[in-house]
Amino acid sequence: MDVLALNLLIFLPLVAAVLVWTLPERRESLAPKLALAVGCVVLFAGAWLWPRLPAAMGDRGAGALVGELKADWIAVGNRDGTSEAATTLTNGFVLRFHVGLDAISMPLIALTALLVPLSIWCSFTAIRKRQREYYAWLLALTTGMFGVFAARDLLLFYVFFEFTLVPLYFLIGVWGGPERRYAANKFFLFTFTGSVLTFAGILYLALRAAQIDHCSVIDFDLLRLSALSLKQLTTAEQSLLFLAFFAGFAIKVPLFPLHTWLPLAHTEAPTAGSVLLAGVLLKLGTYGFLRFSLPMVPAGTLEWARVMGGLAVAGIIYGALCCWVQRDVKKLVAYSSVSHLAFCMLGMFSLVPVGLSGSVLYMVNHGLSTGALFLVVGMLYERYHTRDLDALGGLARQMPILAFFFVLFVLSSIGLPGLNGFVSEFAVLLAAFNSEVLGRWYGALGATGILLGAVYMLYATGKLLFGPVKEPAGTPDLSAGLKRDLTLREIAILTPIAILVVVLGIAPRLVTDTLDPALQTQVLARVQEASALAAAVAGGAP
Amino acid sequence: MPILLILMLVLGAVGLFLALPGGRADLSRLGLLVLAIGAALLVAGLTQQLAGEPGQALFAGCSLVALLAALRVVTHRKPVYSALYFVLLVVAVSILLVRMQAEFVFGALLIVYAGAILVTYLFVIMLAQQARPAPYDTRSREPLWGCLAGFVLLTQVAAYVYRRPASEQAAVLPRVGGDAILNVATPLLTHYVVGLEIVGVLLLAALVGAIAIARRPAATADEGED
Amino acid sequence: MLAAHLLVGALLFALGLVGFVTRRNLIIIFLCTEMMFQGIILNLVAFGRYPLEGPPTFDGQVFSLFLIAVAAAEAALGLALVVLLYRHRGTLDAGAWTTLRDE
Amino acid sequence: MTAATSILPAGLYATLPLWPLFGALLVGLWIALRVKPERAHWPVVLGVLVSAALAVTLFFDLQRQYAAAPETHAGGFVYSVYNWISLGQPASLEHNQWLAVNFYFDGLTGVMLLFVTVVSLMVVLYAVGYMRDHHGHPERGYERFFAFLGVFVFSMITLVLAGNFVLLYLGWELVGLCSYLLIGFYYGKPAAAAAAKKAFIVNRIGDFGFALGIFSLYWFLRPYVQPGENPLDYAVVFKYAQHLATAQIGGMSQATLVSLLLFCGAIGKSAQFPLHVWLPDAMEGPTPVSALIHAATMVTAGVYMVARCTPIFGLSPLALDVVLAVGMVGAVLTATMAMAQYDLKRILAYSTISQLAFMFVGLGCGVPDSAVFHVFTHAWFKALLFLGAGSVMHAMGGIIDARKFSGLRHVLPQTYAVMWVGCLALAGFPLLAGFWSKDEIVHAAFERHAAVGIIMLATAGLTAYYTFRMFFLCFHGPLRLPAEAGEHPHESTTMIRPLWVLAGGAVLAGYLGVSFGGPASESFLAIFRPHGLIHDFLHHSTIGHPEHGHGGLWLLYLSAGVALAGIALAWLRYGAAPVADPDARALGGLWRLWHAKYFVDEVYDALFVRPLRALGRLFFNTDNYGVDGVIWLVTAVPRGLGFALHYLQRGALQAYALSMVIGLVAILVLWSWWT
Repeated sequence: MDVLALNLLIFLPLVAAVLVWTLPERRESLAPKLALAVGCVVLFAGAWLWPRLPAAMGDRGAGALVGELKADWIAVGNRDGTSEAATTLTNGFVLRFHVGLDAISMPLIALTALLVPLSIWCSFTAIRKRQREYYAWLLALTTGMFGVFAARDLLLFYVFFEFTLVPLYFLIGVWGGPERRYAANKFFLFTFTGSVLTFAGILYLALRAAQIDHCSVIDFDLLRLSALSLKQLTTAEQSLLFLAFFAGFAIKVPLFPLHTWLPLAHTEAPTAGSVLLAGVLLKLGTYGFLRFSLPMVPAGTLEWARVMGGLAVAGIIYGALCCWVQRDVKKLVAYSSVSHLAFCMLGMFSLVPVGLSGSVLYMVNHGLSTGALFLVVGMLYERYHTRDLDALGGLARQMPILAFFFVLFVLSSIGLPGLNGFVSEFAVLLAAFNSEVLGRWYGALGATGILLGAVYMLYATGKLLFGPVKEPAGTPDLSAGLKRDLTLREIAILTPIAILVVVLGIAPRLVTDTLDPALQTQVLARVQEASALAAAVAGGAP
Repeated sequence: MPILLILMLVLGAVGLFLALPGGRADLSRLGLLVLAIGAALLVAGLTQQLAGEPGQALFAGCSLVALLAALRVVTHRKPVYSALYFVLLVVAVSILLVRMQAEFVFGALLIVYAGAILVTYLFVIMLAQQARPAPYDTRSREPLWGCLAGFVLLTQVAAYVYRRPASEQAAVLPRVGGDAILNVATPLLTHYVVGLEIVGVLLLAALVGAIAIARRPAATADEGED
Repeated sequence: MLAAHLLVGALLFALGLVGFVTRRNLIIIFLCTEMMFQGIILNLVAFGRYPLEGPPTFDGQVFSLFLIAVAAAEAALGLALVVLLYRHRGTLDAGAWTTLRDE
Repeated sequence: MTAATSILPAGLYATLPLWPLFGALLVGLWIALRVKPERAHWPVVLGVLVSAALAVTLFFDLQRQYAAAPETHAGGFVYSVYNWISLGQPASLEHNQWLAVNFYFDGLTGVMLLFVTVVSLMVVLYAVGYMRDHHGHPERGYERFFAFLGVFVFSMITLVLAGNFVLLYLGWELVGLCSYLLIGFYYGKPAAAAAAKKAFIVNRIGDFGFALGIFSLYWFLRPYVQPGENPLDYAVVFKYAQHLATAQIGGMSQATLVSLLLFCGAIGKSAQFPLHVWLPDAMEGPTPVSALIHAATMVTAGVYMVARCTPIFGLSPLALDVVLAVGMVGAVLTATMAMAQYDLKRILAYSTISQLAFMFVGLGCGVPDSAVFHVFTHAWFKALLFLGAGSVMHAMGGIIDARKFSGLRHVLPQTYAVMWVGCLALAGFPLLAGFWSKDEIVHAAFERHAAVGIIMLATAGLTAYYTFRMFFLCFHGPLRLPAEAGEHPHESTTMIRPLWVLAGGAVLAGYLGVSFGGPASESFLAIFRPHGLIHDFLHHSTIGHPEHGHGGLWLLYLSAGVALAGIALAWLRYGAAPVADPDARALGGLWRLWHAKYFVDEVYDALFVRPLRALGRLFFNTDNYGVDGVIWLVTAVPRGLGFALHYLQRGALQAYALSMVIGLVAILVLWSWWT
């Protein structure tokens, strides 16, 4: 049943995408409804899988997988004639379709399962041209996102990782704002350039793994590659491999100074695209670091951790200050993503337990709060056709419900205690401050982010919601069946996120209880092993 | 021998370069002369290899005719003449085939090429006939590079062909017995029957395609263009 | 004698190639491709008649037949296209059709 | 706490913060269902009432226990609700370290809760009348206001009850949020929106230091914490705090570093110099908010926190000196600023800062119990003063500038009466609440150093002077009314009733901190002796037993004299409520400097706001031109190659064919050369 649910998550959207695409023209109005129905199924499947994880971990320990499925996809090489099993390849390479959820991927899967139906639903009034293609691309993107988080095979991960680019490219390039083509190209080229280097790294690692294990079959199994003997994979090699992974993942995160594609892509993308980009796709980068860089090349990670921490701190401050001078509120939220994801990286490279779990929590929380902010901004844009902070003002009087949600998500975003953002921010900063690798200066400088975050977010809130009422002439435009304030549909979109924002702020253990042991055994143990080894070498040398 | 061969190939290349349309008329004629001499010498040399085999003279004559006709096809400034020289070429080649006990192919080649295809060509040429020689017929494109590439290609092929010592080459083989048609038909209809069917489908597709293309009005043929 | 035939075939092929590259008239370009076919047919038959080992076979001739069929199909389609192009631009110059170039 | 002596179970006390929150949520539901706002205040009023009842019960409960066993109850007890955030120590979940949601009950909690809840209750009751127009109809946003008030009281109680530093931080930030929401209540007014933003951000500057303080605490104490102990709990921190005194970091003791960082938070929250700038601006909010947040409760959080952390601050003489210095500077600066203002609420705001500075001087002199005592008395009379000012404002149709009206005693008799009480208490008039607590601090200051004491005494005199300057300008002199006040300005009964309660507090609250009897020669007016019930009570907390100097009876008489002198001087200069300000003429440039608040706002704008924004603009431009420029340069290589190669793609069919042939030939040549 778990297997079925997981594969439903991955493949149902793809099938539905084809269906939606091929709808006859006179049935175009069916496309959004069909897509939403699929989104709901996805949500239910995700919700069904969620409680299975603690049960599975209770039975099988921290490394337990929910809905595991393993099958050869592409196997090239000579087969051993004596046995019929597929694994008896005597040489060559094998790419497996190997999926399964563990405690690290489960929160992100759940986040995706929540954001997908919401982003489909929010497009109902916003997208009025070429609806069939739009929803088809959106559903295809869904498949990619689930695939990435579920993949247990490095090459399969890479396939899905790259696959997500295509739908988003079209979503931005066709349904985006005035500069959509430039934005789409920039987005695609940036991310693609990085990921080919990552691909090279993956291939090298797999080849070396086969060499180290004296195994003539090259495979890309995640667990096997995360358990290579650190003595044989030299530090220099790991260092270079880390850079190869860095190229792909850091651009995706995006880590300062490779972030310049993000504000543009966010600004130009349609609302649903922005939501999924900020909510899920950026996490592919952080997830990649956590899943691959840390456990596979721990010595390389240790080598580069300070640099990463430095870049993260720079990103926090840089992104925040950039936010402060924006006039386009969507661009402001986009830059805030740069700052927030830098927090996430800071926590991760503190390499202490609380930092790692804070980092994963940060991924989820950022997905919720920033995704929701993009939703709200999109709703605003639908009515006023502008996002210029100087052209709008005093909207709290015009749209109190929207103001409520906006303020709530802003508060979550700036880490108000009691809401979800605080828990992760606190954990990340505490970890950076107490980390043996990074140390207190990283934590102290990173903590300026909580100050600057308040500055720019309240600057935007004040301009947008407070002061005398200011609306461009001829607005709000209610031609799409909207009301002056939020409609029931829009309230229903934002409410689940609002509830989660509060719930995760009060009870972060819903996520961390399963997460902590998994991070400890799958990620941190490797890093500790590497640092112990380095210490032994350093101790033995003189 | 190969050195001589290469010399003659050089001669041919230079001649061809001169003879291609675009240059001065006298140079062109000189080039044709050089080509003819080169071809004759080459064929003479080749014929010598066939010493002792029956039909030696036939090979020499037909090869020479085929080569000269081919030269004219490439170098002639009037498409009609090119087409007519091509007929000559096909005839010469088909006679060469007869020498190699390929009577059926000989017939097919003559009928299909010299008969059907070339007639179509002539129709098209007549359809697109210009009053005066068209500018694109009197100038050629990149003759130097073209000739150079062709020359190097030939040297490579020749070098490969002559890498085997002559002594190792197969001795004179006797004629194969049996019915000429049956000899070809048996593999065609047994071993290569799938290929045959595919070729049939291909011809059908070409037929349909040709009709579809020809029927299309010129105005909508390129609606995608700027 | 295989070599002699092969060389004649190669010469025909090479001449066709040079013609294809250098001549501008679309019809002549097509003729040159047909000429290359002639060279190939010659080669195929010669390989069948003078095999490197074993008795002579007729497989080469079978392939030549296929080749003739392909040439016929190609000529039919190609000439139809040439007619269409000529009708559109009133010229047979291959250089007149460069709309696929990089701007 | 043993079950036998407890009046109510601890679990019930732990619900203290929740009642106002429930009320607020109920009002939120009210808003969502679009019910008429007429009675929207009830849930919050009831919620705060329940909390207040619980707090009073708790106070007496604790007091009974301390009286029963004075020695055994040195500290407090903890009620743990649940484990909130994992600090993820290795191995299994059982050995995990947590940040828990736990509440800490001791004497300090009891005192704080007592006035927080009761004053809040009065303010909420007052707001029921205040937030209406002249016809008794609720203002726009009436229900929203009460929802925010409910959340505010919840946050403040959480702050006070918190059993660990992170929960304290939660309350700390939440009161900041509530002040943001409530100051910006009239969000249509640009000044209100700006003031709200300023309050939140200036608070966050302090919180930044506070957060770093928490991080350092965790950093320093982690090596000592045993398995099973949660590293940031008060109980655990204070247990191991002794280690901080000896360990050094960057040339100072760890205790000093932690104290200074934590003190940053206190400076921000209690609006001390140099982060005092937000409090006067915060008067843009509705007056009950000013009373609640910016006088009686929220700003006291800083004092509370420093008092709570006495075991850490006490280890570092340097930190205490800093606290003392900040307090002294703040007290003098803001007292002088208050002398040159006309806005009633602003004068009160500056006096709040000044009084808070007094408390910090007390903390810096090592007498946290006196400081907390002053917090306690100050809450009553400052709330009273603000609400009285609100009553004036309500009657004057929103006008609060003392130059626009005078002689109000004729139209607002009850307000006049309660304001008398409040002003006397603030001025330190003998036998009223402010007198007792302020005197204790001045006494401690004299113990510390004579100069400190003299400065504090002078500031107390200034306080009496500017308080009564304001009072006389308002209520005395000929009756003048602004146009906005309408024909018949009057006071609302709903609003006046809570004022009388607070006035009672302003008179009586001080007597919780004095004792009676004893030798007449050692007692003030032969009856009163400093230190009373509340001090004993506070000693049963993390404050412990601070050492107080003895004697100092002369000081009580002296400070009474100073207060009376200040009042008398004010009567002489302002008793007739002159239209032309005599001080402005007499003091000239100095007065203008005070009126302009020492130009602190302008200096900050030039020093921090503008450079940072310029930096932001620079970064953004770097992004657009610098970073993208570098990337443009990198991409120039493929672009140049592409440009060079695009000549091969001219669309000429035969050129393609030729290049194919050349390629084929090249491969052949290479291949034959290879073999």
